[in-house]
Amino acid sequence: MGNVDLLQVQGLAAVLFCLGFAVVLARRNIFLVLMGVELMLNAVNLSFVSFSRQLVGNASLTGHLVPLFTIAIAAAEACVGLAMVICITRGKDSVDSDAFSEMKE
Amino acid sequence: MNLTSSLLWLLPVLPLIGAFINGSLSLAGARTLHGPSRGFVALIAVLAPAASFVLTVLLAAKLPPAAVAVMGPAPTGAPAFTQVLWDWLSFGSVHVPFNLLFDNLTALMLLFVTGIGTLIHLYSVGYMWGDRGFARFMAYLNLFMFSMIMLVLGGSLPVTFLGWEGVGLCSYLLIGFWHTNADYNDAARKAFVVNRIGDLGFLLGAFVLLYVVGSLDYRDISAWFQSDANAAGIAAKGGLIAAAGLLLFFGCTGKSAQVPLLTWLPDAMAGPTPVSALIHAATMVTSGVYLVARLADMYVHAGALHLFGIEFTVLQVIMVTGLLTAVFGAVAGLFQNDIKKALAYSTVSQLGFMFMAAGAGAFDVALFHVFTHAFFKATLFLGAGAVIHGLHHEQDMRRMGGLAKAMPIAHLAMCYGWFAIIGLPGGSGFMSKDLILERLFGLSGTPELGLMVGMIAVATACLTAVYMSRVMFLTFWSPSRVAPEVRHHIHGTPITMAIPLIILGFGSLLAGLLWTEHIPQFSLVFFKNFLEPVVGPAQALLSPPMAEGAGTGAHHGASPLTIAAWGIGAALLGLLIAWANYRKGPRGRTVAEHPGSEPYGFGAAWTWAFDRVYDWVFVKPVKIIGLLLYWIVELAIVGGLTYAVAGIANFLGDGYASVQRSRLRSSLALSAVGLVVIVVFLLSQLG
Amino acid sequence: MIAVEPTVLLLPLILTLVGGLAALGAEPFLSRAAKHAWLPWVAALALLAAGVAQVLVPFGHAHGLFVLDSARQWLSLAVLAATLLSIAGLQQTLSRDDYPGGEPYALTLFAAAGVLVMVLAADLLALFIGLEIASLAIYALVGLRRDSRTSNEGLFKYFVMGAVFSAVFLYGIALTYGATGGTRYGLAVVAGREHLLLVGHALLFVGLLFKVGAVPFHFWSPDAYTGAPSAVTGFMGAVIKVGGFTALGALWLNLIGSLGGAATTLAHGPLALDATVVLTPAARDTLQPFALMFLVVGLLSIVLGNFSALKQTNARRLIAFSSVAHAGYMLLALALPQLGRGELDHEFALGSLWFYLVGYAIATAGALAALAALSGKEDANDSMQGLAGQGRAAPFYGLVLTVFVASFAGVPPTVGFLGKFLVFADLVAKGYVVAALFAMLMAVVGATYYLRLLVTIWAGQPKEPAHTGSSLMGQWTLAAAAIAVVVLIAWPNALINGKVAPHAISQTAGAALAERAP
Amino acid sequence: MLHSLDAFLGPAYFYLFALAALLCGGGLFISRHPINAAVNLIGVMLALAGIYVLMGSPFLGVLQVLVYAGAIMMLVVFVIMVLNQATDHQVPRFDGYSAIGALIPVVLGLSLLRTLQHSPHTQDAGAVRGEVKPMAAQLFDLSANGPGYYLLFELIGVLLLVAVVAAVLLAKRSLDTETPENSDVAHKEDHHG
Amino acid sequence: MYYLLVLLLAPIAAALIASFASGKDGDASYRLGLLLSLAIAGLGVPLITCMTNLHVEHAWFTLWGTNASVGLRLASDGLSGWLIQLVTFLTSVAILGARAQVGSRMREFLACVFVMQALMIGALLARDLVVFYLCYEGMLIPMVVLIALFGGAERRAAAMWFFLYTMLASVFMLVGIWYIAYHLQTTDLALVVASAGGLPREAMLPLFLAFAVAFAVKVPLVPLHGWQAKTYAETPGAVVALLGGAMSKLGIYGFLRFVLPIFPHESVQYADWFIVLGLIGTVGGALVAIVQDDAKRMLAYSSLSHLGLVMVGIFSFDPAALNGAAVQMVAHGLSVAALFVLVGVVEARTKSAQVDDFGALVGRAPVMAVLFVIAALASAALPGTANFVGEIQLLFGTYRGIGFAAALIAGLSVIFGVVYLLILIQRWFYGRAGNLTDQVTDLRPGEVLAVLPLLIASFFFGFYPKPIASQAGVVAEALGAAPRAVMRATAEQPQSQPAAIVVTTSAVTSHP
Repeated sequence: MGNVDLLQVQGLAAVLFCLGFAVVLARRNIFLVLMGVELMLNAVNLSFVSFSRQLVGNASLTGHLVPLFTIAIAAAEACVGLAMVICITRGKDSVDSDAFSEMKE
Repeated sequence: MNLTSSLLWLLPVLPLIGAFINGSLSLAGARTLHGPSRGFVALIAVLAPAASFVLTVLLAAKLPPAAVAVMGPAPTGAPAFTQVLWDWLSFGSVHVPFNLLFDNLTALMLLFVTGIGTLIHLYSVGYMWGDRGFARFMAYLNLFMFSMIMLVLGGSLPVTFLGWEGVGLCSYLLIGFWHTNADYNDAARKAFVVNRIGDLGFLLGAFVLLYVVGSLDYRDISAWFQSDANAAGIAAKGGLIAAAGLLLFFGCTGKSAQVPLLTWLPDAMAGPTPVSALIHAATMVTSGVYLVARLADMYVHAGALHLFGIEFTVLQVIMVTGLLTAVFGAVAGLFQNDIKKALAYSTVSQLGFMFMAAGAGAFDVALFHVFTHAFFKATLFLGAGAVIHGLHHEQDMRRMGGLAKAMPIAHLAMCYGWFAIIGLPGGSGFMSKDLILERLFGLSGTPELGLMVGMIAVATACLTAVYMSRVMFLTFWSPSRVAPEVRHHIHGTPITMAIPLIILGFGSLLAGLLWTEHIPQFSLVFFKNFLEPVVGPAQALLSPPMAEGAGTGAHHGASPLTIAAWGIGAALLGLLIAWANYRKGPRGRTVAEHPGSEPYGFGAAWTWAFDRVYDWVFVKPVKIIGLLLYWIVELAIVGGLTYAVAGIANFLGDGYASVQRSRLRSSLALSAVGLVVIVVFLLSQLG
Repeated sequence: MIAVEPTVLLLPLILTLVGGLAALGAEPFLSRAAKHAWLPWVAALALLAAGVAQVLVPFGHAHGLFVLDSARQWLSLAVLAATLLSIAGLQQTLSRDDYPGGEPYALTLFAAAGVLVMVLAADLLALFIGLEIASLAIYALVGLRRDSRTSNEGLFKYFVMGAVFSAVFLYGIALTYGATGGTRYGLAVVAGREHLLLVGHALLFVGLLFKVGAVPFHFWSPDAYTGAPSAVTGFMGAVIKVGGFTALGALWLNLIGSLGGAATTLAHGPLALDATVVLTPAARDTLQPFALMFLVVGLLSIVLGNFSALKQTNARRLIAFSSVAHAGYMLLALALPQLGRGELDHEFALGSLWFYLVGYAIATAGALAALAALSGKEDANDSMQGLAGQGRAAPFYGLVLTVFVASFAGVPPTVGFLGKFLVFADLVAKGYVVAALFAMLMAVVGATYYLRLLVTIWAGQPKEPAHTGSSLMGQWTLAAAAIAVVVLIAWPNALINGKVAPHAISQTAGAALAERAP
Repeated sequence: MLHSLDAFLGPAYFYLFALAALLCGGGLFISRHPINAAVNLIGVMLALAGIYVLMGSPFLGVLQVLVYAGAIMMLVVFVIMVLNQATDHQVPRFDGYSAIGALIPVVLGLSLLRTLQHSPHTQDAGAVRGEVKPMAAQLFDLSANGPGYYLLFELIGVLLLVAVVAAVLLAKRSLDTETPENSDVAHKEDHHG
Repeated sequence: MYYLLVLLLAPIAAALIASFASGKDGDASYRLGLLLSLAIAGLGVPLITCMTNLHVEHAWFTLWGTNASVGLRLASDGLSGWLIQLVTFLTSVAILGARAQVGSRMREFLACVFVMQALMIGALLARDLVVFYLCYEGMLIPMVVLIALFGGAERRAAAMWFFLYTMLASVFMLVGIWYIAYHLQTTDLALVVASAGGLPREAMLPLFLAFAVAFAVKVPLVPLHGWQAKTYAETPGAVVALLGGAMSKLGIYGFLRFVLPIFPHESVQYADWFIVLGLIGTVGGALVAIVQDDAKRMLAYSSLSHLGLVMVGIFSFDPAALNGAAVQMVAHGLSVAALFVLVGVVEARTKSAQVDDFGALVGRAPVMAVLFVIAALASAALPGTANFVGEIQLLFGTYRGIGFAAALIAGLSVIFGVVYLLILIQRWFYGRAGNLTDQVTDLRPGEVLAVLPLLIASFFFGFYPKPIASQAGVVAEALGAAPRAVMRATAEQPQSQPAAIVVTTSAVTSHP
């Protein structure tokens, strides 16, 4: 929309990206870590959409198309991620990421 | 050149074939019960040098008469047969063919080398008959004959060196022939190593000579030195030539057991007695004299040397070295109880005489003494060998005595040898020693030195008479001290040992007749003339030619007859002293007090001191340096460095590897920091 | 460069996928033994067919989205070869372990397909999809031993970190898209958005540096390498490196090209990987920070990788750290020539990287397949102690492992040597003599631990005979690979001397792209 | 419909959604239980869906709600419920690492913002709205000169297949094919496990 | 001309055949390997008889950033030809000698040995820096495997040391090659030699050192010999025969072929260093050998000593010495191989090569004793052996080219060289039986066959060295032409004037 400041949209995307990153880095619960990643992906989608507003023609459309793919990829990643969680919690009854730190240097 | 020349190669090859056959037989028979057939081995072993001897005689007879070449130093050199077998060494501009040279000097050497060699082979057949390593021994002896013939026949220094080292090797093998005895092995090793020390001098001397002359061929060398065209070059390079001479002489001191490299020879008596006779008395040890004579032209042209302000020539060095050795050997010989060691020191002493002569510029006389010495010393050794053999390998003279009756042949032969060596008229030793004294007293250039050396030489001759007579008294002419259990089993002398003994015994009496210039009625200078083509020019240069014949030799107050009288007097005096001291047996401590055959007394201490000094100055330091190098440099520095590097790497490995985190969040945070750093860095660069 | 029908251009990819589908489809109908007996052959057949196709497919591009050129052909072949080796290794491993499922074969092929996409891609989105296909498949493969703690931990770390850096990479795509208006490689930047382009590329590069395991994004590799079955480790180490470095190199080449050739890149379409691009002074100034970053990251990787590997007692962990070092060597190839280095200081090409990559891929897959054969059931014997003397027990595997490890160590006459040789020679020619010397010394440090591995397998006394579980396919592929690792040194030209004139790309495709450009 | 909102309402809605997204994002960051986090994440997604619509991409907005918030997050919540861990409550939300961990993205974010500031962000009049028809046309343009996105679309299919297989491989209790000769083994393994 | 290529590839083929065609039966592999090695040896003979000057070139690749086209440039001349004879000959010897030690692992042994042979041949034929490096460095891995597989108790450390030393040293050479390629735009040896003047002055010294160090380690030259004793001691005798007999010659070959022609100025300028180091090695090596209690270690230091002398000779640049170096390379290869094979036999029988463990072996193993003594004498450069020919030329060249003192010091090794060998002979073969004497049996026919030809060859060339001297030696002389020219050009007073003699000489008047 004409009046929305695209810089602010981009800023929002960047902040959300970093927020997601922060979740990944700060939290120990594996589910939260995975959700942090999802948040990052979402933020990027926003960035795409925002950029598409600044471009013309097919180039502009690309910005709308890429998130389509991204959502599918995110779905696939979430799927595998959850399977991973199921798999590893089977061996070790914990969803604490620090619990998986047996391999030393 | 012609058929005669083309046969030269056979001379060394015949014994080599013998060595090869006997060596193979020895190896093949090593596993069998009795070893290879001794008769066959003996046949091969004796025939090989005998054939060489016959060939030598034939060739020598065919040599152009010496008189033809006496016309002066012809550029073509002395008459000779030569044979170039093939190109041996060739590098850069240097070409050393593998060539053989058969001239008068060679002929002389070969005649007694192969002649006496054959006899000693024959003797060995008897001496070693019962030994398990009979074939091996014969193979070694034949190999020695090959090497010795190569030494003498070689036409250039490298070819001679081939024989030079070869005889050293054979000497090593034969000294250590009874290899289960550690002392014998040590003695053998010592002989080889000391010889090698000398050989280094030989090599370096050859290099210097090659650098100066551009060739190592004897005839080229002689021609180069004799050529007037090179006079300026010779003068300019006198120092280098002298250096070459010294170095080569150093090589000779090793081979001929002169001061300072003489300590190996007494120890070398560990070998079987025929070996001592052949190698360590008659042939190998005299090769130093041969080499000096061979290079006479070089020695007379060598420049003067300066050391501590004294100017001297190489020949003087040789003379003084010979003198020292002669005195040392004679003194040491006085105190030996081991019959072979006594003879060994005698050899050392006699070799000193030879070098004295050579140093005086009388190369022909030196060679004459070599020749006569070969006979009488071989006789003595073989006689001693017969005694030892008869006494079941008893070598201690304190356990001998009164053997004259038990071993008449040995006694007789040794008497001949004794007669010759102490220099009583009629023996060959008298002739050659007399000539040496005459040349010393008649030394031109530095007569004072000659007089001094000559006087000491006379004294030494007296000592010679003392210790040799002592040997005879203790062995044959004093009351028997033979151990009772041995006394009843004294062997006679087998025929194969007796024949050589007798022949050599007569030889030691008669060999002197080849050069009897001072016996008025019997003036025979065959020997001198025979060598004239080879060493003549050099000697002529050194001392102005004198009129031949009696009465002219002495310009320093000593006529030949006086000198002869001096010599005879010294011999008689020595005999008297020995008679006075030893006719009843040994003096000093008895066997019971001092068992074994270790040398003791003053002379023994002397050689002991030599060994100790060498041990402390050379042998021990070498080992210590080796160990130090090994421990400090090899293990500590090189090894330590390597370990240090490995340690640092491991340390770093530990340090860096610990960057690896085990927690996900830590790893991820570190990666994130990396990301941030990259982005921030990029932005900072973008401004 | 001509336009090629996508179905033709992507034929190898399609064949690989078909193979994967066939394996997947057949899997439920086979008994456990039959799975491991037959599925690998299905996969191998597909891979061989794909390999043949890869040789036959004409060079060109499809929609400017996928490109095939000489370098990409070699790299694809390397991927296929590495996959074949890994399939063979997997067969040995899984049948030895009596693994209950046959899915790993299909997943391996899918992952290979993903990497092929990465290799062929000339578009960021395609690259990302390929990367995700490969990653997801490999996550599963890493976690293959579901009951193993180490396997779980490796999987967990690899997955989470991979997901995070995928997101970072994706953000890079977004920024690049914002800067250029498209997702194709090497598009001209819209005026005023250079910062976006560069930061976007920084994120892209970081994402790829993570994939190739360069310091400081390497933390996953030791754990994932150790957690995965050896055969998978080999596969992962080989193909992910190929995919990641191909993408990295392609992006870098295109970035230089686009900045240097200004708008022409867009007009002329995708660059061939073996192209030599012009490095203009302006581009040099702009890109210097990146070049520096590659150098620093490269050298850091070399140092950390090598020194960390030095003290490892587990063979796979050792190889993991060494792979970090290898990533470092390869990164050095990305350095820009210094000014004043003769007439060539304005040219840039990546032939040495491609060669290194091809050799490294085959050696890695081969080495770990051989290691898998030597390290016994469940790969339990992969410590230095366990491997001691196994070369004596199984000389064939010892021998081929020796060849591969020699290649790692950069000892001639192996591709590993020539790869290092070419990379470092480039470095010298570019003016970084000291860096080259340093890297060489580090390579010697690296050789130390490789040597330790070799000495261990040959010098030790085997405690128990190796449980090699050797298979026909394993032996033949390994033998072929070992020979290839040596023989390939004869033909570096195909990769390093493709002196393609700058931007020698099909005009038609370029024009087509240009049409759609704003 | 929404695209007809006038110029004033656009920014207002944007700020509303942005605020919601940030709040939910913060909630995600601090939430104790994964379920809370999931709810927060769904909030973010819904807010973003609104912004997509504002940005002229209604199709994406719809997808965001349907697929993301609807399908994916449901799956997440489901798994969380299945694996609801008692031990999880003993794990502190934040610790020393968290502070460092949170700091890094801050620096990154500042850098990104600075980068973004450096480039113009003007809306282009020629920008195409992300409606279904042009997107579909672009996506399924099979012409040789087309962008070829359909190829990627096919690849997404592969990706999803891979994801399914991977998920099965990782998560399935027993991998054995239920054939008669294998069932014994499978049972044994189950007992063993 | 494909002959050179065939020669290069034949051992590779042999390696493949040996490793695939032969089964686990050690004896069958042994016979096959022997046959193959003899065939290869026969194949190489034309290099010194009828095809002495060959050249072949195949394009390979162009170095990026340069016009330097790296090519498979192979050529043979007398030096290469003779050293290749040595390599092929010693390979057969190693196979013959290794039978007892290798046993059922013959297949692995053959594979490694043939690969090594191929690379050694390649290094000797290469006339391109890169190709040379490839082959030179490539020998490491098969060697390491051989050491690791068949070595003694400390084989790990030995393999590591060997590898690290050689690898670390040649790294610098590789960087040097790049630098040269970049600056001269070629890696063709002939072109590099011709245009070496075009290299930046300041780079010459590092480049020279890079090459020199790489070769010095392999020779080895003090103080880069740390690997040698350990490696030799831990490696089976038959392998050392190849390592010490043939491979170490490649270091010297490198000096002759690369260092002297490419860096004549530096070679002359820093010749003193190499001479001093060589002399230290010559004398120190011999001294250290005397105190060793392990026969292989002793022989290792002996090698250090002999090859140190060769280095001294090379850096005298004297034609005689260079010629001697060529001869000595072959001669030393023969003698040291014979010794190591024999020691290896003892080791195979008893698992020990300690000096003190044996005694009176002459009784138990007379054939071994005879061969050992002859080999030792050859090693001690007794006249009549090829070693003598080499050493006499080296010493003379040292004297003429450097000075008397150098020749004297170098000559000391002639003395020490005989000491340790005699000690070894005495301890092993003479005296009283040692505690392991009982376990020694005499040589088997195959082992005799391994040693006897070496000794026969040594004596043949001792009496008739002309083939080597006139082919290899002449090439070596020519390779030293460049430094000699530099010496002539730079020094006003000729360096070849022998320096001070022990006794100062006066202005010299010969005796009147």
